[in-house]
Amino acid sequence: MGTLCLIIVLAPLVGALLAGLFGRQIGRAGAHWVTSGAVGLSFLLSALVFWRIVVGDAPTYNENLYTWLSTGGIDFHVGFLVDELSATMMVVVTFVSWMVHIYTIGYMHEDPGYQRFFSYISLFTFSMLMLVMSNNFLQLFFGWEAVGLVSYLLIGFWFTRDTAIYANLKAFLVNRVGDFGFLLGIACVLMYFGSLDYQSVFAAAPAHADTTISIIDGHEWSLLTVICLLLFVGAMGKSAQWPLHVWLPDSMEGPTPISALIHAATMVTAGIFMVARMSPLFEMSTTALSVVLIIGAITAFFMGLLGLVQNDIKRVVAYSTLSQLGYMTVALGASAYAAAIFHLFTHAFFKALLFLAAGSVIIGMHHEQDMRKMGGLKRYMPVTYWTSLIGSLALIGFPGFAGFFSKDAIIEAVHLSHIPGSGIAYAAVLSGVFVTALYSFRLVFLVFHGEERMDHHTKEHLHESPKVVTVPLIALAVPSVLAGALFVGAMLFGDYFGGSIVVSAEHDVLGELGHHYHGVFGMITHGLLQPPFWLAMGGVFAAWYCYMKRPDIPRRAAESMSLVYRILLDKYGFDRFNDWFFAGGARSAGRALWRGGDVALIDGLIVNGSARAIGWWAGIIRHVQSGYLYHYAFAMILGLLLLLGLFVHGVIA
Amino acid sequence: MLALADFLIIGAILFCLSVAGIFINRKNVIVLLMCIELMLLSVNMNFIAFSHFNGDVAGQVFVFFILTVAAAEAAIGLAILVVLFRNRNSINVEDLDLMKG
Amino acid sequence: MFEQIVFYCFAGMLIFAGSMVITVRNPVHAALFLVLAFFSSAGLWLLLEAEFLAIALVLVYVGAVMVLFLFVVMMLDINLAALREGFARYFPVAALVAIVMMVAVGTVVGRANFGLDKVAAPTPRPSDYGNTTELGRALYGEYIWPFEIAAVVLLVAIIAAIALTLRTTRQTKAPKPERQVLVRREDRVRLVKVDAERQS
Amino acid sequence: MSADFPLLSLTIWLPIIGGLWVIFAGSRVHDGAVRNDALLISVATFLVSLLLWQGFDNGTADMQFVERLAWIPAFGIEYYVGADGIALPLILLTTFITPLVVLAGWVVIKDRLSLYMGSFLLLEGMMIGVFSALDAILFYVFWEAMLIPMFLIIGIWGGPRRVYATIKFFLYTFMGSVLMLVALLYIYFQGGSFAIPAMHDVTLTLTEQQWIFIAFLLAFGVKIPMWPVHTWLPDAHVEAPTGGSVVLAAIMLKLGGYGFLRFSLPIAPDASMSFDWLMIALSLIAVVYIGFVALVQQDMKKLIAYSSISHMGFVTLGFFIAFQVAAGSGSWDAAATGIEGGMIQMISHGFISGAMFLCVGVMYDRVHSREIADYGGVANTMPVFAAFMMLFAMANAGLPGTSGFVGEFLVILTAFKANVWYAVLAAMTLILGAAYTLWMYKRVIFGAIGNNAVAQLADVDAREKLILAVLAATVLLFGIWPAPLFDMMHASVEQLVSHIAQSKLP
Repeated sequence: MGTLCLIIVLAPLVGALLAGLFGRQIGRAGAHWVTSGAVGLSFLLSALVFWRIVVGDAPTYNENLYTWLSTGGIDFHVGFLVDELSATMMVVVTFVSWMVHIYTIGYMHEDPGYQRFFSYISLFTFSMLMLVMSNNFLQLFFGWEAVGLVSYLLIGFWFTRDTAIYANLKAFLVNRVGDFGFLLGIACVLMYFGSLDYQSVFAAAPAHADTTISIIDGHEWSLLTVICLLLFVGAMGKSAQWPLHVWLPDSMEGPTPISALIHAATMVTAGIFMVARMSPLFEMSTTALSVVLIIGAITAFFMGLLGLVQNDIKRVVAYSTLSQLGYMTVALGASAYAAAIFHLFTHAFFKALLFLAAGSVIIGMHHEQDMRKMGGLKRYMPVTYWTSLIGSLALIGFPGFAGFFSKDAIIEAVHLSHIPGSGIAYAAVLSGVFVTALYSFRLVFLVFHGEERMDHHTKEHLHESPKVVTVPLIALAVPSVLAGALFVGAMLFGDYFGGSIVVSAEHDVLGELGHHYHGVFGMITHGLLQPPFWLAMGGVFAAWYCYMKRPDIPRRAAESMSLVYRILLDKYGFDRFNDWFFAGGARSAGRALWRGGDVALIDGLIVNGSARAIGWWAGIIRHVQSGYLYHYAFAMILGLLLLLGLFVHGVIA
Repeated sequence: MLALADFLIIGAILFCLSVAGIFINRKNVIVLLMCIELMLLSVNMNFIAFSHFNGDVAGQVFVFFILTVAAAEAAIGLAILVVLFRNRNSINVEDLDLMKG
Repeated sequence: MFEQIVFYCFAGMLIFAGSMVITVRNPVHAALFLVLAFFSSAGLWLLLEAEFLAIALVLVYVGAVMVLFLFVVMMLDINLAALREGFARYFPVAALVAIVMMVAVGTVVGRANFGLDKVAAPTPRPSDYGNTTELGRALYGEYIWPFEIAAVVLLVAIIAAIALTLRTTRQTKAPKPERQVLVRREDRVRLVKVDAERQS
Repeated sequence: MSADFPLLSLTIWLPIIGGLWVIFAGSRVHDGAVRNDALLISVATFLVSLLLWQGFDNGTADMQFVERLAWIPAFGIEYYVGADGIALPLILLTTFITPLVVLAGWVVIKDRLSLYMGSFLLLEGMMIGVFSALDAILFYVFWEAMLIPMFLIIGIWGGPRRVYATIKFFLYTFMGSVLMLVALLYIYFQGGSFAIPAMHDVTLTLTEQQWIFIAFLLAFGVKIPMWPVHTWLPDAHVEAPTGGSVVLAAIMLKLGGYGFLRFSLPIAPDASMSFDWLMIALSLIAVVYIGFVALVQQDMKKLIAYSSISHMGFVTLGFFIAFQVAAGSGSWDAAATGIEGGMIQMISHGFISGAMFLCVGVMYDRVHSREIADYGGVANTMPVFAAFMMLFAMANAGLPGTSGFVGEFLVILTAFKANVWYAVLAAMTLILGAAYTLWMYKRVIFGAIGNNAVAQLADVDAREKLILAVLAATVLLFGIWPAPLFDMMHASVEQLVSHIAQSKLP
């Protein structure tokens, strides 16, 4: 098992190094064969591992392969922990990444940086696998930052475009803010648990249930809440939760395949995976869970709203990802970790599908991304149309599709959970369904239906994307439909995750949900009666009505509620605020400290100042040397008088 | 009877006179040199007085050396004066401020 | 009693001469008054039985140094007006300084500390006592080393004075003996072979 | 190698004699020969130092390769050298960096090449001397002598304001170290011998220790540089030639850190404990304050100089949280992690900042400007160089997998044990470090081609590629496999920590 894991992890790395360092030598074809082959191999092996662990319930594999460092009684390892949770994630990551590798062959075939791109995406796969399969916090952090680095490289892939290099710097810094909290969390774990290995930390967790830590002296906070919140800050950074979500929409600057790979399927789910992995810790503090719940709810609902006003096809899908991540976080908050992972699992497929479909539309439209210049593509790109329709249906949770099972499970789990804040979360999640349906079908109608608004030239050349693009679309469409039905029983209610996810008794909403789960069809029929279904249908109808029947409604709505519209357009002013306060603030603080502190105070006043002072004094003393003889004589006599006075004083006194 | 104090007072008066002399004529270097000679004379006076009253000839030996040194000093002082005059053709102290700081 | 008179007479002359030296206008007069001061102090020294030094003072100082002064004063034609004009302005300050110093030294050196009671008059010398012999014995006995140094000091002073004031007139060509000694026969003598010519 | 072969003295004196030989022989032979000789000597020194490492026994903490000869018997001053786990890594860093610096100045230095190469070799020898000196006066002599070659390097081959910069550099360091001499003498009179190991055991009252600590603080604080006395570094770096900058950043800043470990902590442990709040405050200021200042620099070298100050802030932080960590967690081995983190940070910063300066040097050799505004889109014309610079920029921002991360990670972990807020402030470097490095990287490397100067840029040639590749390999190697460094210094740090633990008050 150990060597298997090593091959799974190292294959993409080798592929990346080969493509990256020897790109020119092995040529374009060589590059994509090596990398896709490597990732394909690692997908097959992870499928094998998945089969052994989940189906054949082999024991979870937890092995330290290499001691990175041992200092001060603590030794840091590199090791693998393969259990149901990481096996599932391994399969998801490698499968989606493989699809993207194949898709990129078509999408990037005329791009000069071809080999470089392939090396980046397989490097990404390597980092993601390191993150997912790690058995200690250090390697998790290593994978965490490596994934951040690769997303930085990929977003800024077309580094000649100013918006791209602005977006990748922004992405990296926001991720770094998340890692700032994450590292403090790790330091706290190391301090109180004395080791960074999951096994020992999770085992010792109950013992620390009520130990407290006083960060601000005088206030005692429960240790585990502090640790969980700090770790969740990391997750917020990586999975673009509410305050740290600003980087995800901008990351659409990168090529579409990576938007699909990174910003839909894998990287952003790292945060969700981490919280699920840390379930033993999160279960110990309800305050942390309620914070997760509320942050998830805010992200889910408010980011969904933003999706309504976007005109760039990729931005709409990006905001939908944000909102779906909010859903997963809400699931985590309601400690329905299995539901979160299940939604992550299904979401990876249909969101990657939607992104790649958008990519295929963009190729067809010769890199035109504005939906207002599209329309009626149904006739020209049938495969893309049908696959994106399936994706959208799965996204809004149309019964029978993958999304339905995972999203409904989350909604009902939140409904049942009574962690503080679950009421608000339930409301947000419910209204979110309507918003999701509205924006996803707005996209479908604007792009594929209605009158053709593109200019004459593009209409001539409009044709279905090449096979190498459509095959992955279809390949992803299949799981978008079936994955839900196949896995809902086992993952949600069965003992699929076994020991990897720990849920304490009073939070076990999925357990309650499981009582009245009887089979896939039962869930579908049950779902038909529940509010989420009707909300979804309402959303679809609203989208149809506004964008097909009466296209003037959106315009009039925008004018009447202009304030709301402008706020939404401005993305709640987050970007402007960040630029002004953080970036501008840091720059002006730096300038003040530098000009005031270094240049004026230390250099000017003390260093050069003292030099000037000495010069000034010397100027004064210079006048004593007047050159006149009698001045000198006079000075001598004064000295004589002084000494005489002292002497006489001595004698008399 | 003459006491040692009388001679010391004489020496002191001479010394004060020569100091006043230095003060008074700022301009004339020669008078300045003379005042220095006067000062040395007052010092010798004290030496001789002490040597006489303490019956120790060392004082006188010292005066002897002071005389030689004073002579040498006067000689060089005047030589400098002469050279100075030759270059500056004036020995007014006001003009001799070449060594100004 | 006689000593008192002689002492006061010489002391008066000495102080008068001293004050005149610093106040008189003409430097020549100042030099002459200085000579007077030396004579009166020589008198006082004789009173203190320092005959050799008194005479040495007169010979060395008056004879050599004052002559040098007068010689220099007369040689350099100094316009007296300029040198005197500062006199009145600084007189009060000078007087003040002198008085302050006199008071300071006077309090220390007065009769209280050095009067007859404190410092007894010396026992009179035996008749065959010669100040010069005793001084000579001291000079060439214990103080031989400083004596040699004094000699060197004088030598240096002489050389310095000459070096400073020596002026070689450039126009005249003075023979340089050291060069003449070094000349060799070959530099000066050259044998030239000349062919005999028939008288035309 | 027989035991009594003076290996350490060979490492010290080979470059010094070599340097002198290059200077004197250099004027007669043509430049090519000078370059080859200099490279030969520096590589030979590196090989000798590898012998040192190979012969070094990681187990014991006491001094190895000890040589002791009477030098000035009157005062008991000896030529006493030796190396332990703390000194050896720094010696290896010195001998590793110098050949690269010699290579870096290969083409660009035209005038007086022999003096240039010679002064670098002299500098190397003296720095190794400082690291291995075990006699206080020998240490002081090497410490001061080292300034002279650096003074020449900045003064002769520097930029336009080089005279101001080099005088400021010299006076700053000199002023600090004069007080150190006073302290050393005081300890000599108290303890009776100049040998540093003996000095460690001299019992001193608290006030004495505090005065000695302040003297050492001034000398080493200027060198590190710590916050208030750091303004000489940006000027020195901006004006120094590429090679000078690399050596200054890679090795000379470590002398201050080494000084703290060799002198301040062992000789005055109680004073260090009583002043640790001051040191922690200064280090945290250095990390955060200088982080912000680095953000707004327009000159690349100044930016990297400020970033070195910020990274060196971690070194002092790592050293001086030892007391509070021990007090907090009750065990001294957590404190050892802090000190080892500081040590690793010093060594990795040597590689990273050296590499960053080399990168700026590569660009400076082509465009002759250090202003960020004069560049833009260098990646288009110099892709290989951009890749190297990306790796070093990421290492500078402390990316795991590179050596930059190891030091900062350990120090932050230990700082958390001392006090949460120390860790919070120290962790700010994650954001600030990434901000200023990557913002500079964006403006210089990314984007469309800025101006025609950038358009004509030629990519790195074989020589530059060799230097950068070697440094990249080291940065990655110590990021992935830092164990050998730790094993080397582990025993010595343990011994140092146990030494600090006992108070020395009489």
